[in-house]
Amino acid sequence: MIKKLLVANRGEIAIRIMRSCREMGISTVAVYSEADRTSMHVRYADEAYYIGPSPSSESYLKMDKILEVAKKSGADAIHPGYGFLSENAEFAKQCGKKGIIFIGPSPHAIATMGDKITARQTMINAGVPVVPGTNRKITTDAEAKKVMEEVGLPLMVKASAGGGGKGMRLVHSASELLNAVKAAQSEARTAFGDDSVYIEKYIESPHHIEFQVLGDKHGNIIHLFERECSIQRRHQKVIEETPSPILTPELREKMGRSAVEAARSVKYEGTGTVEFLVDNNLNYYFLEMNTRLQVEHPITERVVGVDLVKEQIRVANGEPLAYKQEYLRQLGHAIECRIYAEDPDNNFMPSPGLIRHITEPTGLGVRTDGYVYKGYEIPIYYDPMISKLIVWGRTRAGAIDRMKRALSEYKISGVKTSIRFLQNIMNNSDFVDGKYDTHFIEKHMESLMAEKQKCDPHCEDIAIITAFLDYIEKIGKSEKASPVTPETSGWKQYGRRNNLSRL
Amino acid sequence: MIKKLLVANRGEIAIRIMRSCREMGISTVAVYSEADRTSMHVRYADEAYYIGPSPSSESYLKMDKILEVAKKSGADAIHPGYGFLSENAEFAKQCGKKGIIFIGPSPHAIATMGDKITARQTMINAGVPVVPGTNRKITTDAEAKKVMEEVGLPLMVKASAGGGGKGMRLVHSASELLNAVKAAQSEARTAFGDDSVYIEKYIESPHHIEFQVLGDKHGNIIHLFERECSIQRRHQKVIEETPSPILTPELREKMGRSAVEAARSVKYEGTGTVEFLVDNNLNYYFLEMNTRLQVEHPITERVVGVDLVKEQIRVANGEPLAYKQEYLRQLGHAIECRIYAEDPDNNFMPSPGLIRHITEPTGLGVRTDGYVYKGYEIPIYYDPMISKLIVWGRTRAGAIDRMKRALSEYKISGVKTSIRFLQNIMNNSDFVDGKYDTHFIEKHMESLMAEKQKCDPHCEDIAIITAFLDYIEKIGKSEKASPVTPETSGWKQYGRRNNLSRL
Amino acid sequence: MELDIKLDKRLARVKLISRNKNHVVVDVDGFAYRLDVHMVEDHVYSVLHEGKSHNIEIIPGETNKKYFVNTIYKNYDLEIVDAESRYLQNRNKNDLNNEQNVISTPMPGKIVRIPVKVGQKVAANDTVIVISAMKMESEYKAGREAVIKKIMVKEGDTVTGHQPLITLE
Amino acid sequence: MELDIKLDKRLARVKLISRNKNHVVVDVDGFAYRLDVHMVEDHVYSVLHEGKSHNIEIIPGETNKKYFVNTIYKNYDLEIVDAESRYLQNRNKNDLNNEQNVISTPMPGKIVRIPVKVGQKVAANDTVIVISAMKMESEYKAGREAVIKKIMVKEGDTVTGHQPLITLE
Repeated sequence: MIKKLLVANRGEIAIRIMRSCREMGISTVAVYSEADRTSMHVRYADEAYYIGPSPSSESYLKMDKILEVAKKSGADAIHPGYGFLSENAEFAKQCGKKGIIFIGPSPHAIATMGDKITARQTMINAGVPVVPGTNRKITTDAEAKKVMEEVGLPLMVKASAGGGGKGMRLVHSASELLNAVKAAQSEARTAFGDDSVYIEKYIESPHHIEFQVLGDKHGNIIHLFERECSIQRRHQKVIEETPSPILTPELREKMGRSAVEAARSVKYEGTGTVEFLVDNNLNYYFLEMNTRLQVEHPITERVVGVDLVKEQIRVANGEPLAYKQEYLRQLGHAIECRIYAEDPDNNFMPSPGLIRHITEPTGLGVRTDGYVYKGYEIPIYYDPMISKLIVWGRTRAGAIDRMKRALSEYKISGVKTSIRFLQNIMNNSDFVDGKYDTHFIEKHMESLMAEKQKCDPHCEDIAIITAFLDYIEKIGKSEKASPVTPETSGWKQYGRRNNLSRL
Repeated sequence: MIKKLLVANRGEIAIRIMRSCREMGISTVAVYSEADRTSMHVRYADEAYYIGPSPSSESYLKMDKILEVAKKSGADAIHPGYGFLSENAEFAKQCGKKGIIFIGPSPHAIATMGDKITARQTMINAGVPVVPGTNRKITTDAEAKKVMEEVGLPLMVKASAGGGGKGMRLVHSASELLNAVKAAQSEARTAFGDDSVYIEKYIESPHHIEFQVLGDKHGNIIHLFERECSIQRRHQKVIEETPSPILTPELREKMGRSAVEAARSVKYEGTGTVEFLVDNNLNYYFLEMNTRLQVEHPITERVVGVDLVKEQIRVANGEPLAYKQEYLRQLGHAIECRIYAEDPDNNFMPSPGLIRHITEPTGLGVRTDGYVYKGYEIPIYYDPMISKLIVWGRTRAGAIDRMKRALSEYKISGVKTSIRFLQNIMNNSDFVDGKYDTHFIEKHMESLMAEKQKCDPHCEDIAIITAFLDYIEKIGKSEKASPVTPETSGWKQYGRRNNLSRL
Repeated sequence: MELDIKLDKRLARVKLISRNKNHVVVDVDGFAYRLDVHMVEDHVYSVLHEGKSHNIEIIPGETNKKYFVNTIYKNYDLEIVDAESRYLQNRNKNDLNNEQNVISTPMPGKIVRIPVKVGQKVAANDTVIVISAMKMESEYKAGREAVIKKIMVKEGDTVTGHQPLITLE
Repeated sequence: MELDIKLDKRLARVKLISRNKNHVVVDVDGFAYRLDVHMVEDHVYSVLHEGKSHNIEIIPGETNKKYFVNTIYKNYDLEIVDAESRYLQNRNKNDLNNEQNVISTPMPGKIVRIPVKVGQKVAANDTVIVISAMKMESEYKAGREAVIKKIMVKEGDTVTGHQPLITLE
């Protein structure tokens, strides 16, 4: 039984994991880099240890340092969260060697799914549909041409070790092929130290739909239905929802079975995600499997009613799954918006900085998973995600209404955020109708960037007046200028009160 | 169709109602007293109007003033929330006269249920079990004695117009009877201007279990299952949960049918609550019906999956109910803790004052419905409830674990709160076992007041050191005293940063 | 830097031994602590001690030297005791009886009733003032037989916490 | 009290007509507003205007006279324009070319690469510095043909927003 757990991560996911630990009576150990001493995960944990300078490569990616802290603090288990070491087979192996439970699947499952060519071949053997293409590394020009003839145009050249859109090339005409292969190989070599590339058919207008799976150490594997993740910008998910607006019950069942087969082919333990591409004719193809907890796992938690982190820990403790496939249901509809510190008006440039003020939405059907607080400075070294806003509604329309309400309550100042951009997506009629694919943002960019709601005739003037009053108060000219002089300066009562030494 | 709605209330319930309005695209009008200009409901609403001095009798209870604002602002409907005018039949009537929709049942339903003797008689006619006793006002000593002989001892003398524990007397022996009747009459006259009292059998070790009902204008009435509300202090609910730990499926169905009959007897429209007493042998008796939205409605919303405020508004719009009894289910378990500004160590004395700091829990399965913010001063004029903390878990044990986690994250300073007292209830073994009745708090008071968790050996010293450092920093002695002088004062970096005029 | 600090009823001797930015060594009653201390929010500190993560809130009290201190487990009243406060304390000893003669309220509220007049004789446990806050009325009683010396408020007044209301003689 | 205020590109003339505690009458470009104004949180105001409830956030900017203003619909840059700022503005007109010669970044980050040296000639659109923040690299380019005059930072440095990095000649 796990009694003490080290979270080898930071930000919202570290806190999300610690919350489930606290509910299970498991004590928590945080690790932190130089930039993260005042980060919320350090404050939330029972224990916290410094592991190195701010860049991830010198801290959150340092396996030996993290294992040393685990040993020193007496942690029985390590949860890697997502990103960082979460899909590193070597780290999983090292944990095993030191007698520390790695919360995740076996090193074999991680390695198999981490190499796309191997994963494709494994899926074909398991009877899971994959995108038409080759299952071998492309080594010669002749081979590339042969595959092109088989799969047809357009096609994708992809790095086997790839991820995050790197090492990918789209080929529209035969003449581009060889250059694309060379470019992808070169990029893959630089990015991943492995120049293996392969060729897949290019699926036009695809939907990105993934299935949550959960396996235990006793051979039981279930799926917890799908997440629709087609709202993306540059291969980064922006909004996810479940159920998918395009799935039929029959297709859901079929894809769910494929997802379970995919997981079974690597004897999957814990939570994982099988990503599919779905075309306009509702054909689906295995894309990849993420062998970790996914950023967007909360929407599944809400409609299926499970705590996925608790399930991970129970599986790691050797317990059999508490759920049977036939009893699981999707109840209602959930949507997640990722709130980023970025400036949509300035080409989505990241916007680190000091949080001046934050008010998070709450109330019926609203969950936020975040980590920043007033006075916190978002560091420049890590992911720009501030929080995830998750809402639930009995219907999809109800969930969209609630998301609009929640976004309108969300106030963050000091850094730029994507909140207004997300509001515009919620108001887009194609989104509201559930008619979108992965090209949605690109296609609607212009209207998504436009100002949607206007100040009423006076609201601009009122903003000017408020700043005017703030300024004359600041320079102390308010009383003199005013024909009616109040005993105390009224509108700053708040500030003054807070400065009193007397409570 | 309601387009603009005035909320004749304040605090958390005003905001909770406005949230549903915002999700439905209905604009909101707040009213506020002198003490409430900076209250959150004024900030949250689209419009806000002053209605009078701070005492409720001069503002939130002023029917004419509120109706005038409704007219002036063009509101089509008024939602009274709970308390204040919510169970005032005259106000409901006045709304009707002015052509404004009152969100609630008919004046007839309010009046019938507001008078306990009438309500008892109505229930008996409808076949709903009531506590044995008389259905008539006690006018003579002889009558009182006759009823005592019929129902036996102990018995309760109760004011017909009563509420909140006022005008009630418990009688153990025959010799106390006549004095008790006189005392109750006198108290009732003073409190309600009506000295009608009646006599009921006293139910020992009762459970307070209530059923949520919902009716429309087309004669459809359903119930949304029960709420267990036996954790009370001086007749005030402190913690509620659903499902009740003591109800069987059969009893639930039977009581649910009784609740629907009770509502049907007054042609009930909108949301209402039928309160029952349940004794140790699982006999149940009608206690009273609350003809309004209940404080603890969110636990029902969570396990049944409905938005009760939206349903109220839909019913008021004349729509038929969207739910059929046979399709409703309770999924999982929800608990609500009421967070009060009060000092449990000082006889639960109310603790109004300035909120210095507030951090609210969030994450999976946690909802807070509150209204205070950092810098807000809780006024002395109104209810001491700061917020409601609602959690959901797949099981009752899971919900308790989550409530403990959420309470541990809840930080409010500047005023005293009941948070630690609530934590002690969550750790009480009788509560954990679901073995409690309305005497729970009284019975366990000593252990609930005790300090449960201890500082580890060093934590007290660390608190001392932190204050020491804060003090020497404040008086500017830190640098001088320190052999290693830093360029900048490290631990106050936060404060300094926030004072910079440069962002 | 060395100070006496009163935490509830405990009196502790605290000494700063060294400091390097956020890393301090401080001795409390003979035990030396090495801590990593950061103020993370207004009045909120994150303190690491041998790996343990503590969150401590230091709320300013009525005077410069008084604090309310909140740890995760318990809330404390804390007071810095230096030469000045010792002097004041000694001086106040003589006024101690005086202090018992003042009736005040710990909470803000509104004066509902003052059933006594200046010069009136009251017995122990007689109600001298009734204050309401948040729909609840609290009665304040005389601690002993006494004569009402002064009444500083009147019915209907709003009062802050810890404000003197009535003095007895 | 009368001031010119610049809101994004608009220039408005604002005049305080009267004030009674939180009730003010203020004229903006000839239109008089009666408002009820309360600062409810740090930098956050609640403003009532003819019943409408506005929440306005006034965040201090780089100087005493600059603000970021957030309304529910839109964010603005706002600047108080008085005699002093007009003087500075006039003076700066001469320096305008200078300003275009300075390369700076709007966001904090870390210098990844500086592919140029002092004295080096660069063409328009040549990358002169690469800055990374939050796992994303941004390239800053020369706006015209120029010679690198000064490099104020070096690779590996952490920079704040709006800090001058390189000047061109």
